[in-house]
Amino acid sequence: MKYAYFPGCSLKGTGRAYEESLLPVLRHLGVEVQEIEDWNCCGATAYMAVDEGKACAAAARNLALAERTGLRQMLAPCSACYLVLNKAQHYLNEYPAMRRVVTRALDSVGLQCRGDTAVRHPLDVLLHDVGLDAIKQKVTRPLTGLKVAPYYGCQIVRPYATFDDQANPESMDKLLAALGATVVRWPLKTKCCGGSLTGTLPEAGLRLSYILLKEALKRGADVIATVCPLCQFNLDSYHAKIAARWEPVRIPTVYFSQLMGLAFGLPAEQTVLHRGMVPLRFEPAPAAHA
Amino acid sequence: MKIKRTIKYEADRVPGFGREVMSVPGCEALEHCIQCGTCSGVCPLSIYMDYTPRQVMELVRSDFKHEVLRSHTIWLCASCYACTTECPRQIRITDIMYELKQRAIKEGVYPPRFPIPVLAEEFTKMVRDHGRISETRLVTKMYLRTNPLAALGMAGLGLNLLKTGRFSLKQDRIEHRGEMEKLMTAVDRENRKADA
Amino acid sequence: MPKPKVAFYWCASCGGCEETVVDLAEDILGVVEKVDIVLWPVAMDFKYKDVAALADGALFATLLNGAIRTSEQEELAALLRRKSRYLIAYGACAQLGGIPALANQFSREQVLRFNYEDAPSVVNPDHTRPQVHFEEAGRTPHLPEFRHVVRALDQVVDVDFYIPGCPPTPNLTRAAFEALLSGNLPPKGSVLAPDVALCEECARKASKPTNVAFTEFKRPHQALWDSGQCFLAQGLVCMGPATRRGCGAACPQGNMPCTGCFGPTSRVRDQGAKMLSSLSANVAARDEEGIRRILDGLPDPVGTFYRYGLAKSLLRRKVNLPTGSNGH
Amino acid sequence: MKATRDEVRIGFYVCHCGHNIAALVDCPAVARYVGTLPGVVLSRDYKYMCSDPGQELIQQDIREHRLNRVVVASCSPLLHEHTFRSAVEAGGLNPFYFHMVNIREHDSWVHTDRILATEKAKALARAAIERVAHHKPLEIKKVPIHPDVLVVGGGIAGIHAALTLANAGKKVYLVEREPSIGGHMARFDKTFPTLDCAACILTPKMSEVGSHPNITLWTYSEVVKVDGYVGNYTVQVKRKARYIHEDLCTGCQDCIANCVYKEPKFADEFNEGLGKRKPVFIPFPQATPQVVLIDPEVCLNFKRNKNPDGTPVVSDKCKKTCVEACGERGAIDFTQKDELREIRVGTIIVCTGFQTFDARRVPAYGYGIYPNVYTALEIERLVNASGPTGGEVVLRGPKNPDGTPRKPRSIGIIHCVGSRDKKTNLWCSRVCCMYSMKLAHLLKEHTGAEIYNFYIDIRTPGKGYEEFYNKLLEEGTHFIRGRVGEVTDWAMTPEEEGKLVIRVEDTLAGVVRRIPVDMVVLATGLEPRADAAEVRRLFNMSCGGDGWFLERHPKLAPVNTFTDGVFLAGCCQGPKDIPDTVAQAGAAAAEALALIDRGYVEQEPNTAHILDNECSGCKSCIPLCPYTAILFDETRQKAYINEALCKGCGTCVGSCPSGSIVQNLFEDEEIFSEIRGVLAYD
Amino acid sequence: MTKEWSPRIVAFFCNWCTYTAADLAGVSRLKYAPNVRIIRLMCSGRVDPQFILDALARGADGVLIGGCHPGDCHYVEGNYKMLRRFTLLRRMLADLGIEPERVRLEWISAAEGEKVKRVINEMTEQLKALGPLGLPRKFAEWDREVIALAREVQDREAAAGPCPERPLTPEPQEAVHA
Repeated sequence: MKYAYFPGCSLKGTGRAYEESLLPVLRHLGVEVQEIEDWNCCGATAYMAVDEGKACAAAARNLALAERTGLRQMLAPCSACYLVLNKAQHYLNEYPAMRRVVTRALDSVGLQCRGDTAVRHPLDVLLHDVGLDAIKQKVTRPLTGLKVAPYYGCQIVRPYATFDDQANPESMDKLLAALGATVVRWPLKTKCCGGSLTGTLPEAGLRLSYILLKEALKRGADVIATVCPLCQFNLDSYHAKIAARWEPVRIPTVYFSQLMGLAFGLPAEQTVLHRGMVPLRFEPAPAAHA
Repeated sequence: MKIKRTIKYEADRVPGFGREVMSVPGCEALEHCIQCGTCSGVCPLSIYMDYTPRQVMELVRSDFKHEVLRSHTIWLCASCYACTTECPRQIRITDIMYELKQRAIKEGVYPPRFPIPVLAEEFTKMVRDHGRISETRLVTKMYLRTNPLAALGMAGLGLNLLKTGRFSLKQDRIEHRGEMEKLMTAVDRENRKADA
Repeated sequence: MPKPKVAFYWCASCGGCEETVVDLAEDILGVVEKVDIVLWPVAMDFKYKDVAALADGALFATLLNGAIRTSEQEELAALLRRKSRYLIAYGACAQLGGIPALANQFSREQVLRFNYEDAPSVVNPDHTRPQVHFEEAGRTPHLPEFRHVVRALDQVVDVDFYIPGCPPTPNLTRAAFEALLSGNLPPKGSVLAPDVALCEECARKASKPTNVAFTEFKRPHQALWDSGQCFLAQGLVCMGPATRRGCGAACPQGNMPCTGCFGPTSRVRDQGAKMLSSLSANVAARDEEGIRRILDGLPDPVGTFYRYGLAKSLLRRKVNLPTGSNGH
Repeated sequence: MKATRDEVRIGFYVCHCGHNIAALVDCPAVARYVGTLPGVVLSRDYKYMCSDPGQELIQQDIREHRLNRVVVASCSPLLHEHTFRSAVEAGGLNPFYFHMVNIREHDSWVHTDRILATEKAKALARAAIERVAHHKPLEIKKVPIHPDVLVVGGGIAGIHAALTLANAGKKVYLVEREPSIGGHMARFDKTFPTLDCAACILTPKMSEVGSHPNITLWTYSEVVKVDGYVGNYTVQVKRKARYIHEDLCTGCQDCIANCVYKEPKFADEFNEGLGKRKPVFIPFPQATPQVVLIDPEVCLNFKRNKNPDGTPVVSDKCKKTCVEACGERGAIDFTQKDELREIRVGTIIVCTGFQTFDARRVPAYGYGIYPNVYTALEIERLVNASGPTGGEVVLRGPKNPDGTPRKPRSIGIIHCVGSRDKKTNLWCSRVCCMYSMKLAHLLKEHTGAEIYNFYIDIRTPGKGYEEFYNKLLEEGTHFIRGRVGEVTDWAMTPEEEGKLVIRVEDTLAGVVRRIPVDMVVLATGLEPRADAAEVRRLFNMSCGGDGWFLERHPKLAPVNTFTDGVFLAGCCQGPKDIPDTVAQAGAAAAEALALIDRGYVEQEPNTAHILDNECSGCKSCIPLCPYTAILFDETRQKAYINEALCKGCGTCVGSCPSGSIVQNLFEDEEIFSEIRGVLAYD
Repeated sequence: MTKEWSPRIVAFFCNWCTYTAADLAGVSRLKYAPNVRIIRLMCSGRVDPQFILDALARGADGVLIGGCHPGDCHYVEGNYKMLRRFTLLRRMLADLGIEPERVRLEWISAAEGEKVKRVINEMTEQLKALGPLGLPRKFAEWDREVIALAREVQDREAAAGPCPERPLTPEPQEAVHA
């Protein structure tokens, strides 16, 4: 199993814990990744707001570079990247006019984009390519007793994702269960965390984060597991402000990959739990049989 | 008591605006809107909007360009796509919001020092010049341009980021400097050709 | 009283039709004593001017065989038309275009290039081609022009009757003469053969089941054929059902399927289309893939269904061939 | 051909159809053009050709101008060909000396450019002129009609149709899949807008069916095969084993009382699983026929693993107290097997009904996740006096601390669940607005709760419906215009704690609201049954793109199908309420009666025949006939067609290699000249 | 041709599905290209390949055949028979220089008015792209060489002596001048 790997800006910045924990886990499962050479920002949600064509072109450049690797599959861990790259793919294939513009533009920098690379999310790959059984076999320190609220956020299931149900996704639930954790059922797993609004319009943005944290606590979760750097940032970073505005709802938010690392018994520098502002304090015991 | 006239005259409309928007990739289905309000019902931010998403849809369809482009609604959209997936007429509302944001920015009609478009602009600039985003740097920039005081309020957060090793003002960039800019100018050129 | 004058002439043909006249054997004498043959290039020495000299309509009948491919053939066809009371298209080529008309799948250029340059047996280093005019010793002889299209006789001049076959059988020919001389003739334009398909007189008919559904098509060289059973029942294309009878099912008797030389019945406008329709409708498969697979057993539909009839088919020839200016 | 040309005298008429045609086709120009064509002696344009004056015009012209051919360019022949043929006949001509040109459905209605549309009309007209010259006089064929009728489906539609026919003295087979007739209506509590009790009006009709001498009622049965054509269909019906001899069962239900299961234990279908039943049971008190059945899935006397063919295996493990109870009546028979019955009928009425939309397909509304989210049909049973709770409205969810079941104090009714939605079903299910209001009324009556209706549009197009809406408004039921975004269970405010929260935009007020309620009712829409496609094939009907059975014409033949002798009634044709369903069932019955009482059907004489002298006997055509109408005469070594069996598809004609088969009305010459005609313009 | 060229399509629709679908398209007021001329047959199985060739020979740029979906044929399986003919005919036409796009077979049920519209518009566009087939004009072109000579001979003979009672040129071929 080998994939072209598109980290995206966040995984190199505030979301570095995601990459730092995901890559070892993949390696541990025998999944190879090859970072796309000289990838650029996918454009995220902001670019779409300025110019569709350019946003598409920016994304398409990455698709083109990915095609160069000769790998038909591309791994995009960040939800925004995952969505944008998929969206660009769709636009190129649905709208000839758009395709014309982008193709010509890419041409001007000596790139071609067929638009046939499958853009995939780690969850998708872990469940459907690696498989839960393979994952279970690697679990040496089951997360027994850890109550986890799986939080998918918006953009990996909406609107393009095909690997899971849009209204009630379950891939992460299954994954966490496989790690031995107790999965907390809650109706907000795909609700919005506030996205970039937490920064631009805190009052509106933070409220959404607050609701998520509050409900997670209320339903007895010890930790929220997320798949998106922005979600992690929002749920992890604003506790002071939230406490000031509403009530303290302190609960750690980590990447699902960190929990996997934990369950696989990977060393601390590969689970990088210290990167969280609200630290997760949980020491899984070695499995009985192990 | 201060009273305000809310009546709309035909002169307030910009005939053809609606059609124009509906002709943009992704926005076609708007013509099928039945004003059921599902979009507003599922929108996590509708509670802050001056016009609900549903109202924006109708305003677009009936050519009330100025009202739409000046509304806060389009800036409040956090692109969570809930409306798009729930709409019973499969209208891609989020994409329509994008389209409206674009038009608002092109025409420069948004509240001054309003952070969201500023962020968008800074963002695109950074992508054009460097090909990559350095978030903390970007956000800092935004605050300085919109509301320096709020930046102070963020100091604590900055510190925490520093502690957890996630804060850096260094600008990350792609090797092929200028390639992004070339790409973007090419897009402009092609679009102009297409329009001509 | 003078005997009626008769002419035989040949255009683009193999000569087989001439043979059948000879095949009349002793009957030829019967004919000869009833008529006066004034033109028969293959057997006697008459000249163009002899015919030209005749008064219009002076000939009682002309039996013209062969397709029309050159300007000379057209000119003679026209001349004989004027001189004869009855102009009769004799044989498949004159009636339908015949084997020569298969050339209607190729452009004139393709035909000339192959025959004067590419054909394995040709040695022609300086690519000489026949010319319409050429200077020699101050004289400019004219050669017939090679036409773009092969035509049946009635596509060039008006025809009174048709005697079908490749070649026509002696008894058809004999019958035709009797009819002509006795004067009890069918309406103008008739084919002088029964207006029913071949199967009626084919000995193998009884052996054909009523539920033939084709699961594959074979070609004559691919098997040994039961000498009694209907070819179609054996999966071999036989044009009999779409072909006029009158030959006494000669080919099936020789254990070869009918190839259609007598042409269609008067009720059919396009022999090939009809045979195609009947054959394919009876293919066994119901799914597109299966249907295609079975029908691929007919690699050359044009050659199979229009062996003799291409010139007179509804499309007449391959439609996208160039027809540039004349003069080679 | 020249010869026929001289003797034919064609009259041509182009119809304006008011503006329907004239708006886009220059009718006078078409008439002028056709007037110039060979054989046309008279060419007119006229406002409404199908009107009486229009038809008289034709008859008059036939007489005065000695016309021997008539062509009318107007609407689709499927609509008015018959009309004009009769007119031509009344004018003293053979009706088949007529041809019709479709310049409305195929021209004026589908184009936008007047010049091109007119040109097209000319071309089509010319084709008809060229064609009609070759027409021959033909005789209409009459086929006798078998007087018996098959009614498929025992809902209110099937019941009404069957009774109408039976009372008219016709013999009717009523086949119902379920163990009892009654369909959906039997499950309703009251019916809108009059609020009379469904059972009270339905039960009498059901028992009348059960006892009617002219009705053979086969419940727990399915049609498995249909052969033949209008007038004489042969139908195979599978009678599923109910392990009870219907004729011996008296309906005393002693067996149920004495079943080894003392308490009902298994989900009861009739009550939407809200109640329980035993392995031997009768679906509901008024069930017709009053005959019990045994469910081999759960009955102890059957093994759980089945035979390879899926039939259950008797285990004889059970004490069989039911058999004892039945005693000498001996109605119970564990060895009973499915049996096939074959019947002959002349006409068929299909009333197979609908299924309700599966609310799970809209996860945002939480059905199947939150126990207190109900479907409308569940509520019908819940409020019903003979329902699982005896008509008491109590919540499925957690009980009160004291163990008593909770009662709802606030209820939200969500309209259009699985209707008007591209992601599920695009159509409006027509009845939901009304039944939602009915349930709102009944729930208020039963519980006194606050009731909110969430609607997109209120649709009350029926007698007394709008008045009913007013009544509800007076009762103080809240109507909120807005399609609900989501139903969740997380609270933002104290009063939301422990409740279901409905998030919706009140589109009339233009504000987003969160409304906490105890109970949510989903007004699920109607959709075609899952097996509609198979049923459709069975009866050779068509389905619309949405899956409902297709009527022959939306306005003029609403209960006919494209197969003669097969009629539609009720919701299998599309969502409708009880009044419309009953009306339609009556209409279908009347259509069937009309056929039966005439005694015969006329059949298009478009059959094929083989030219005897010309046939070479090649036998190519014989395997092509799906009706084995082509036979081979061994003595004469020629093929011939049995015209009684020929349906006139013309496949053999298109395939005859020597052109020796002729199809009436579609002779080669006629079609060739039609082709020549449509292409002869420039 | 006087006006600018636009393709001509002759359509053979089966009475039960496709013709009815075309009626439905009308009743629903769908708009499609006016280039099609629909000829009604009872079943697609009645479509004789001769009809298709004849239509092309008389100036059709394309021929469209419409029948019921497989399994839905009102006459059980007439549509399969047509599918078989069509499969071979299309190949043969290719050999005779006629592009496959010019002859099209579509399954359109009575409910698919939309599809009638789509198919006709699609085909019209494809044929526009292909350009005219124009067989009648081609035939005339081919015959020019003959007619020219015939005239020449005629004149020559006229000069020479009494004109024969019979025409020298071939009797007009319907297909050429239709």
